[in-house]
Amino acid sequence: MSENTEVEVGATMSPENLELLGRVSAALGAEAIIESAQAVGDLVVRVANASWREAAKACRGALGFNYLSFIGGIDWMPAPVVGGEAGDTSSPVQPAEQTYGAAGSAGRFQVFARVASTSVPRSGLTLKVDLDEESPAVDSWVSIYPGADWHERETWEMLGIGFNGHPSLRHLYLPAEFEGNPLRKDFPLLAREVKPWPGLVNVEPMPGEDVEEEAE
Amino acid sequence: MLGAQLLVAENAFFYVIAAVMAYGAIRVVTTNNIVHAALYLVVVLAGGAAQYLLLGQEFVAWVQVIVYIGAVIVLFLFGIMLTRAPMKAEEKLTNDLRGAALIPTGLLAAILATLCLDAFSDKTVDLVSPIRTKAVTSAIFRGYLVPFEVVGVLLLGALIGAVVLARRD
Amino acid sequence: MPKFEVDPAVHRGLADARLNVEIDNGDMILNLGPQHPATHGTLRLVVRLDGERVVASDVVIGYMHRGYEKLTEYRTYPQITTLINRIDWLSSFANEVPFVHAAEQLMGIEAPPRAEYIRTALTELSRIATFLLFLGEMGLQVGAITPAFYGFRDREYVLNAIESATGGRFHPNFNRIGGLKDDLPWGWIAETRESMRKVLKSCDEFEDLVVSNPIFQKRTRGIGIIPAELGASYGVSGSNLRASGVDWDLRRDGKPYLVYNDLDWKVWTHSDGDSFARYWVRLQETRESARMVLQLLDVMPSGPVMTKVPKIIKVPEGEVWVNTENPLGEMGYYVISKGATGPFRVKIRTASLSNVSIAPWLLRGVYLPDIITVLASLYFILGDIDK
Amino acid sequence: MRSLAVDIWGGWATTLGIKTLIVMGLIPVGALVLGYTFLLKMMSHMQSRLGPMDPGGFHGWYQLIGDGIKFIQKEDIIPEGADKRVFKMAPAIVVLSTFLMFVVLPGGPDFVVAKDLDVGVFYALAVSSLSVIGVLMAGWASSNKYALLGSLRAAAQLIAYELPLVLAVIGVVIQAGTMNLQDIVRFQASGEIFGWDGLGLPLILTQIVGFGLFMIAAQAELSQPPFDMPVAESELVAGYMVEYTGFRFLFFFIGEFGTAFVYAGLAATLFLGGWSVPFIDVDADIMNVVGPLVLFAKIMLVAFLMFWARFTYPRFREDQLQSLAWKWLIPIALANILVTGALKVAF
Repeated sequence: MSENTEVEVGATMSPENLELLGRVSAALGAEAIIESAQAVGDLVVRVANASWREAAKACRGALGFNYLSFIGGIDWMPAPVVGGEAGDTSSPVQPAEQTYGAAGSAGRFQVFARVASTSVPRSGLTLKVDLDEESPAVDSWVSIYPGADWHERETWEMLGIGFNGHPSLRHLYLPAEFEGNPLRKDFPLLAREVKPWPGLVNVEPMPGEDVEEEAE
Repeated sequence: MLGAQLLVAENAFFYVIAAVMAYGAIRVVTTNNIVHAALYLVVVLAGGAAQYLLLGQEFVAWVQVIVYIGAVIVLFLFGIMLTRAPMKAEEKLTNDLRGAALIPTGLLAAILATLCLDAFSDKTVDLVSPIRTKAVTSAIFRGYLVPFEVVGVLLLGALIGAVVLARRD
Repeated sequence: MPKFEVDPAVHRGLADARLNVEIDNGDMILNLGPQHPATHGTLRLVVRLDGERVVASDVVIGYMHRGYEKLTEYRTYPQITTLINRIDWLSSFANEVPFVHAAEQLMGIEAPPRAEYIRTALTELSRIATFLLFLGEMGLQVGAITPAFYGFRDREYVLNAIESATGGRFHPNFNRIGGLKDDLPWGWIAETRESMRKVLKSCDEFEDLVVSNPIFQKRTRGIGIIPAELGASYGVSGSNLRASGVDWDLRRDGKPYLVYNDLDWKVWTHSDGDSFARYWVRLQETRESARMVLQLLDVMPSGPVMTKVPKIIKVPEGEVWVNTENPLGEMGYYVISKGATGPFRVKIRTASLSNVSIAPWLLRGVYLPDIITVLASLYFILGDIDK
Repeated sequence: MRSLAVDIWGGWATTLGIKTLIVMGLIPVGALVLGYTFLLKMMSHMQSRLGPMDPGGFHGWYQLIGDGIKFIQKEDIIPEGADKRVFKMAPAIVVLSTFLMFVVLPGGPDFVVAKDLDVGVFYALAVSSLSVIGVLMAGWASSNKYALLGSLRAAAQLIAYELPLVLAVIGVVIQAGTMNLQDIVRFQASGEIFGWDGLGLPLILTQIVGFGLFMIAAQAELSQPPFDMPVAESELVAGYMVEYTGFRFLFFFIGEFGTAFVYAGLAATLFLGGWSVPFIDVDADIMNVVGPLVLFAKIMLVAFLMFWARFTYPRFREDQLQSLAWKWLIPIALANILVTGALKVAF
């Protein structure tokens, strides 16, 4: 994990997000923020794993983000190519190398969350945190945002990411006996592997199709 | 003539109902299922009401139905179900001393039978003209007004006592 | 980094309650669902009762989990709108909007104004359809049969309007990245205007029949109060949160989307936060939506309904979070694209999941019949929980 | 002197048998009429729909009969953990209670369904309480938590509302000076309103409070909305009936609507003048034909009120229902008795 304490300020970041970023680093301490970026108008802040719970406290307290929208996880591992044959467009073909989205990542797993304020219009912040690849885990937010309970259970069962301090980490959607973490990229979607999907072959004609073909 | 016919039929019914009551009473104490016991008690009480009817005591019979079957037994069942409702028979319900218990039971039965025979054996009931409600109410509100009121106050006391005991705070 | 450990046996006892009658220490464990009329589908609620009072409860979900987040990784963008139609199946059209917006924002295109107006009108129509069902259903849940029929009757007008515009009553799949599949049919505006008048009349009827009914008030007032701050930290959103006095509506307070800023409308709140407040707020919002649709019909601009898009849609690399005010609350998609024909990862934020997650807290100490009132007033759709 | 067997088969036993058959026929017919008129047709029209239209040709009159036949054909399912004997007996006891209530309903000067009892009112209310036992048995024997909760609710509710029901009637009994239903009808027919005897004196005029209490309590005794917690379909699914299918369920259905019919009949008899009708002499022979029809019309009127409330109101919660009974209905009923008694003594 790179301990890059220098906050990178994107040249394209809007004044509102710059202002918000300033408040975030003031509340959280600049050393806790690894990187930040703007994703289509929204501020994304990547915080250090050790500061994850502190980040929630700062959001709920000093920053006034009283509303928890969601907590989820990302597996950045390159998606397996389904179908196999060359030119098969039944499924989207993702890039083969491991790249990271806004604000980057140090490894395969990330947990991200979205908080907002119900009193300030157009407010909100996306937080990301890097996880250890061998035993991915991070502090739980349940004691700060009680709504984190179910979201963390879902992330735990879907991606195998642990949440330290969660009161009862058990399956939310899946049966109690279920083994594996379905949202990991290396968990195969058997239905798709067994039977190819017609996919892009049958694109439905759209209104103004002639125009499009001209455009191409 | 009609009276004689009715008498025969009534005697027959009396013994049939009495037999049913006796069976029910025995089953109340011998069954291992507490809800069944309460239901057998219903049989006994209903038999009692039927016997009152045979004696031409309509009012008392319906009081028996509304009070004992409609209220007391319902409260019994209600209480049993609210606290614990075992679906299966319980072994523990049968007491080991049931042999010994026969002696006081027999004694009690003998004493009661003797007393009743001694007190009522020379009384006859006029079956053709049943006792009307008016007679019952006159007896209660004229002849026995004071005992009736005393019983009422006593029950009120019991009611208040129950409330006091049951309140948690 | 500390190694994470969890004992899977913990807390499973409550969920494994057996079905046969056994009462210990005055406590009874009762299973509501997954096949129970009060749970609108396959929600399972395990409650520990003392008499009729709820001591503790646990919500068991997932009986209808379809794994949409996984499936989206194997679909192309146009295919995904078909899937997400089925998340909140009562307001399918409103589900499509944020996802299509997400793709459009990443691609840097915008739908033509007419398309945005039609999208707004259809979103509000699906909101009315959803709420009309709720207004009747809530009556049914507290024991009045008749409002349910009134709700279904008037919802039919709205569904007809949606059907005649999109061709689908429940799953229109009408949105396209860059616009809409078709323009409105001839005569639609006049018919919809008529339907909206019926909806407004129907709202008055619910006001008379349900809201002012003393028994209904007795059953719902003071029951299941969500404190505003707690509700927000649970992620409760939409009408449920507005009923707790939080003046927050993404149509007004979120990133601007559709054409809500061009309309004259009001955000309704109620200060009580109880089941009655939730009913009342939804009733007012139904009215407000009908008024909004009437306005939209008046100012509907002309022009194309589809912008120029390539035949095979590839969304540039990037991340976007789009959330909208759906009938049930905040619905959002966090779309991560790596430049392929399909998204790399879609995080679906559904309203009902967070709305129901507060239920165990709300249900402590209420009576058994209040469970039904509280669940009904939270108003969830199973598909929206089990995404 | 004839033998006992001849007495039984040739005399009162035959009469008893015939009367039993009549009552047993009346219960399903009453249930059928109410079920069809109100449950199927009136409710549908109130809810802007038509209800059954096809079976039988005319407005689906055959629907409910067909349903009954369907129920009889269905498999008789008894849950594995159930107490089989109690489970089977329960519906019979509920219907027995309805059956016994029918016995005293007078339909004309010489026409009482089975027996003109001296304490008719009291008898009817006494035997109506028998159905609670059946309900408790059904709930307990089903081995189902919903059923158990339903029957517990039913018991608590029926006990609580038995009292206002009886107390509501006492005003009528005081005014008429009799508990005999026939005499109550005659009292109303021969009464006069401030010296004008054109209409007789339907006791609803003086006992309007009692009538209201009786209707509310009867609604609760029938476990109909707004008092239908024992069978609340949105929380307890079907309460104590949840495990019953086929003809056993049919028994409960018949019991429910049959009892509604009897309660409507009792209300009509006690408060609306029963089978008597103004301008026809009470003891005219024609009344034995007109009387039942008049009574039926009045029953339908009262039943309309009952079912109107049933289809309109949401249901109370259990504790609200109890506080309604104990804090409001019973004190009002007692005050009503007091006022009636005082007026009776005064005039």
